[in-house]
Amino acid sequence: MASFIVLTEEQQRLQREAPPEAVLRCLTSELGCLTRQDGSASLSQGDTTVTAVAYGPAEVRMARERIDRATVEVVYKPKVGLPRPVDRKKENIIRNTLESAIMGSAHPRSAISVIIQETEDLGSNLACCINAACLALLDAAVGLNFMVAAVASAVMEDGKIVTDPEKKVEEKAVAVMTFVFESVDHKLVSVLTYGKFTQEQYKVCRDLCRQTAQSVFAFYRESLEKKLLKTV
Amino acid sequence: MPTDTRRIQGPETSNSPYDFCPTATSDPALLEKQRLDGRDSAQMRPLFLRAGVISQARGSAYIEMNQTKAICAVYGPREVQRREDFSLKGQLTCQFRFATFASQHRRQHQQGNQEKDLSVQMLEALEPAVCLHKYPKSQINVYVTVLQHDGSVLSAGILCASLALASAGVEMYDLVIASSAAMYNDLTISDPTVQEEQAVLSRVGKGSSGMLTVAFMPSINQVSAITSDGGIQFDTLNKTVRTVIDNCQKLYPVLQQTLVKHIEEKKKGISSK
Amino acid sequence: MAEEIRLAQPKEYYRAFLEKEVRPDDRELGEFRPTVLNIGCVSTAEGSSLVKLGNTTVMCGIKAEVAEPRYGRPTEGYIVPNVELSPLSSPNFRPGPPPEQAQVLSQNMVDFLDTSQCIKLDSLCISSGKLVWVLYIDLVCLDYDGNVMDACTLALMAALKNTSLPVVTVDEDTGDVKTHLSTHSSLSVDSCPVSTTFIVFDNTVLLVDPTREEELLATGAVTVVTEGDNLCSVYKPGGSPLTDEQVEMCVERAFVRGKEATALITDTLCSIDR
Amino acid sequence: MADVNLSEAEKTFILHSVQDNFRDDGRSCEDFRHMEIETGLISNTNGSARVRLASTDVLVGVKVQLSPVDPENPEVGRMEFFLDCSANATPEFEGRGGEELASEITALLTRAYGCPSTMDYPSLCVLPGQQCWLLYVDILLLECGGNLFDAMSLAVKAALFNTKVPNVTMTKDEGGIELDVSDDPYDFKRLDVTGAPLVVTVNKIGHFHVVDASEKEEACSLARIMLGVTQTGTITAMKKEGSGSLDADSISDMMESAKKVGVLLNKSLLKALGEEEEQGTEAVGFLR
Amino acid sequence: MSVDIRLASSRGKGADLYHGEDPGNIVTPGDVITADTGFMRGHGTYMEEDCLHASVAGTVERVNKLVSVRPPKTRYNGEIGDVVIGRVIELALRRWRVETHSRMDSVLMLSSVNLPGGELRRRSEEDEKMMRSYLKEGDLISAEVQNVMSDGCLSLHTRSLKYGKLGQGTLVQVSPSLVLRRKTHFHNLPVGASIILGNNGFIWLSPTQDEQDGDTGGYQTNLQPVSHSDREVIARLRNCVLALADRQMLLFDTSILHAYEASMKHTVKELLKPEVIADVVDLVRQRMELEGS
Repeated sequence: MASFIVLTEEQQRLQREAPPEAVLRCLTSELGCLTRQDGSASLSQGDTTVTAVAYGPAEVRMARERIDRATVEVVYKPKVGLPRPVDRKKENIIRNTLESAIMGSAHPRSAISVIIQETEDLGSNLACCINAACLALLDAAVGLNFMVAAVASAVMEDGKIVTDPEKKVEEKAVAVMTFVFESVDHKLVSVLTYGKFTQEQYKVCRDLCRQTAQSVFAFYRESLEKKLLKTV
Repeated sequence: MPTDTRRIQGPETSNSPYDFCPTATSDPALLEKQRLDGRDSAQMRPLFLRAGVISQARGSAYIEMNQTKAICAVYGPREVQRREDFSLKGQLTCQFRFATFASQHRRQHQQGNQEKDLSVQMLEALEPAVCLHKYPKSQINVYVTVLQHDGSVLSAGILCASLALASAGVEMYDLVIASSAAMYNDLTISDPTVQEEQAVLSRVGKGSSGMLTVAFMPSINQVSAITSDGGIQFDTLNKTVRTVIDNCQKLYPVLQQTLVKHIEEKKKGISSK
Repeated sequence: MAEEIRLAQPKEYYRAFLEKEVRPDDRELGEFRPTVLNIGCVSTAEGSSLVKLGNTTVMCGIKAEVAEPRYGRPTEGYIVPNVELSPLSSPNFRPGPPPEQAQVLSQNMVDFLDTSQCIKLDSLCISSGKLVWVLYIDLVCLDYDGNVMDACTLALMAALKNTSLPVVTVDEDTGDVKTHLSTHSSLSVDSCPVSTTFIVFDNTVLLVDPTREEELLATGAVTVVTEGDNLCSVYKPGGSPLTDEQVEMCVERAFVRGKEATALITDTLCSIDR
Repeated sequence: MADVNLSEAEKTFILHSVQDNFRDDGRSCEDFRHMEIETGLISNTNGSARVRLASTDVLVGVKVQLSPVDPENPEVGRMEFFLDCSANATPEFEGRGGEELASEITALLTRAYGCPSTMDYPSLCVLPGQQCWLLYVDILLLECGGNLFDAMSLAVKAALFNTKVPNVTMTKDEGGIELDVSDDPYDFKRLDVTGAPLVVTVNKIGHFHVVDASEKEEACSLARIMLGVTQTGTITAMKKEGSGSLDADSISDMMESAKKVGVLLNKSLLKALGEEEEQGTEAVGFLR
Repeated sequence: MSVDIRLASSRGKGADLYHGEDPGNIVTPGDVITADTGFMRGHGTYMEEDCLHASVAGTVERVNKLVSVRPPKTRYNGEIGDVVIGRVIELALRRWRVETHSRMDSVLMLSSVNLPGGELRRRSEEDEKMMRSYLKEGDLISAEVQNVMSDGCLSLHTRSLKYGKLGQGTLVQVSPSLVLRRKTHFHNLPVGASIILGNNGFIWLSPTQDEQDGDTGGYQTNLQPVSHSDREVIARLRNCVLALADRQMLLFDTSILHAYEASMKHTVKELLKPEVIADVVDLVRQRMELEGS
């Protein structure tokens, strides 16, 4: 178990009032939380919690086999009920994001599957899912081109920008944007926005999220170190 | 019915606004005086046909009979998907669909019983024309979607599919021509609209009334499908079969010309490249 | 010979063209295919349109029904958009439940309508707490030659602007519903969002309005939705990582396309009215 | 239909036998095999019948239920067909094997009974615009030995003949109208089935056609037409089936045959049912 | 044109009662047949605690020391030397798969058939490719059981001129236990038709052939129309066989001929009716008892 950047509520309040700042809610993770899987990770961002498991590279179904690279399969399971189109879209984004991160050509004719179970959505759910999936892949030691870090940000009515918003903030925001960056050149891998905004706001959010992504990468590192220390 | 989790869902129940206004009950007796669109009883609607409308399909066609509009695509011959479908003779499949917005009342996304029935009837009409023994182990898929339903959809679907099959270069004994007629007592009206169909099939109707559709292969003088609905006097039905076959004969050149035009265009396209 | 290379080594074939900043179909990298718009083509629907983007064809039909409003939202109507990738449109689609791609597209339509707020749900109210309109928007893809997303959004907007609803009244006392077919009212469409889709080729080159062939070779895609001078969405589901400059270039191109498409819809509607 | 694969010579033998108007069991082309019929053998239905035509065995149960009217036809009752092609009939129906056939048969029966003159549908409407009787006609195929469509339509008509619809009393109170279904087993009305159609299948074999084909004959026929025929000779549904096509002239002959046989079939069925009603004999049931 | 609809209740109740010969010793599964250890265990029986039990319901049969139980209706249990009739259902590598109503599909090897052009010929690759032209799916053959393999699959052969592909005629299928084992199963009946009583319950009725048809090896079938009189005989025989089978009468040439003679006062199609069947079968039974066979 690793837990970092613990902020008191008071500190959080102060941060929210301050000019836009690259902050995250408290991040907690547990790598290898499940033992039978090749890789697993449970990640909390504030109260948003997601569990991700990764399998692979493993046998692939004939119909989905690709001769030049690995087949990346992602299943996103919502907290209740069957997956609906809105969940399919999420699943699609996560899969495409992971596909570009995974070194697919290293494992032709095999499957790498990631199953993501939403346990609690209290804001920035998509970002949390992608981060958890990346951790699970790291835990499974699947070859990656780069790591990915997702950060959400919200544009409030008064123009203020909040990173890693909670559900309540998201609901009040005029626009919510989720960015995914890679760890090598910090280029943009994915982006999903919701709501109307200006070009300028887009740029501010993007830069802020990119900055915040650095702490996510740092967190990945620490989580792994913790795990390695434990196993050694 | 379980909710469809693969589509965007609306409210659990909703009603058509047309349920809340007096519907003009279509009395078939009115047909005896004058048809709603002013046609003669034996007059068919103008036929607009075009082949090769879908770039991805092996063959395709679009048909318009005034307000009845349908589009058809043909894929294959291609490998059969399921192994148990394997057969030495080729296999023809037909799927007949209405667009959800094709009628005054909205249709569901899932294929309904009427659509299934029409799919089967279309298959019956086309199968005798296609030289399936030339396509062993393979499958030819015909998909028809009615974009707007204003009567005689089965004939429209068959005409469109027949043209699409021909434009796909599928070997056939003959083109299949289909035509419909509505009957009321001694009156036979060719190529009915949806209102006329409803009038002769309505449950309030008394006397002999109904619908007939015949699919016909003019060159070899064979009927490939025949289907009727409603309660019809035997002699009327017998007589109408003749009339409809004659109507099919009239439509034959239209299909032939469309096909010739399509092939000419294709040839031009190739030579210009 | 060229055709054989195109089939056998499509990537190399494309590279040869793109080096000269032109595409095999004679388009420039940032050029859309000819867009044809036909509005009001299905008279059984309350609103309809047909869009052709090169070969890609999408038909949109809107059927309006009435229903009780959602609990706690007495004045809000429903909008239910669905995209159908018909087996007609491509050899890759088979009859049956919608594939993932169609589901994602449907959800994209929901998000498109939601964020742009082009139809206020309140404007679909017939009688508060009793009856509201439900707009079932069905987008049927009839020919799949790439970039169905942009064809769908364009068809959707055109059909919405074409939609006219019969007047429905609710008797305050008896609660009886009555439809008046003689009078119609059109839908109030507040804005006109437009989407523009790009694909990434070889991790570097950006192509607007991809064909199916280009989509198959793509290493990523970006969709930008603009509405006037605002952005409604920047959507990049994974794929090759892009620099900020590349994404900004897409946004700039999208603003231009936004103006063109809006003008196309307005012109087409005018020509119908005349 | 169970797929019988015949050799070329067997087919030729059957083809010539039809041409000779002397079929392989001695019947002529327009002869039906003898059949046995029994009604009212399932006590928990409102009407039931079993028909055994050679080795084709069909059981039909009719259940009536009050239900909302069809908004498109608010003043008439409704009828729904459901067919179970059980794997008992032939192993080919196992799993989903029989579904296609089932939907084909139900579609034809629905069409044949869709015509307003076949049944007194208005009398099945209890409260116009609101409640009507919905007749659920459940067909169970027990064994197939050819000519399923005809056998089923016979069983359906017999079951409808046997159907007893309970009487309903209406009481008006301020909240609306209350419907009370009588639970007295002797307080019922019968359905009028004089207009109900029977399906007659005419199989084209070579240049000739036969009615009531055996499975072997069905295997020799590439095309057949099915007609819903009432006692007066009105045609309530017609369809062609099979992968072959038909000569334009022969259709007329086939229709003529179907009509002739259909009228006779209707008469014989009603006669037999009338006799059974009069005799009031005890049930034979399923053991024979 | 005739239609005959009758009521189930009109069928006489007593008519169904069995009044033939004594069925013998009937046992049901689990019944002890004998506690005597001197017997041998045959089909349909099992040994437990030194007792011989029945494993199927049927009649007990004893041949010397061998005790077996014969069920009234069963799939065909093949034995070497049996004459069977089968239908080709599939072509496989150097063999045809044949349906004989046995537990498993039977096999006819390419090497077990006579090929056109002489008996002693090597099977060439050419023959393998021509297999469908000899026998194809749906074709009927008469054959002899050459071997019963360990899994119960029957291997057939047609290496005699009397076996081979069947031409025009009618196949009737009855329970295999109704076919009496005789020295010969091929009969040219004096009434003007041929009958093959397959041990597997498949019975083939055909017009009597005027000897062998040249050197086609029996793979060419005569598709000329059969005369009306022959057709009538075959149809009558078919209905007689079915009538006898319906009443669980053993089938062999004599019983069939008796039935044929007894049926002459009815038209062919009347033989489909239950009361006529009962009448004919009764006559046959009486005559058989009289003759003491």
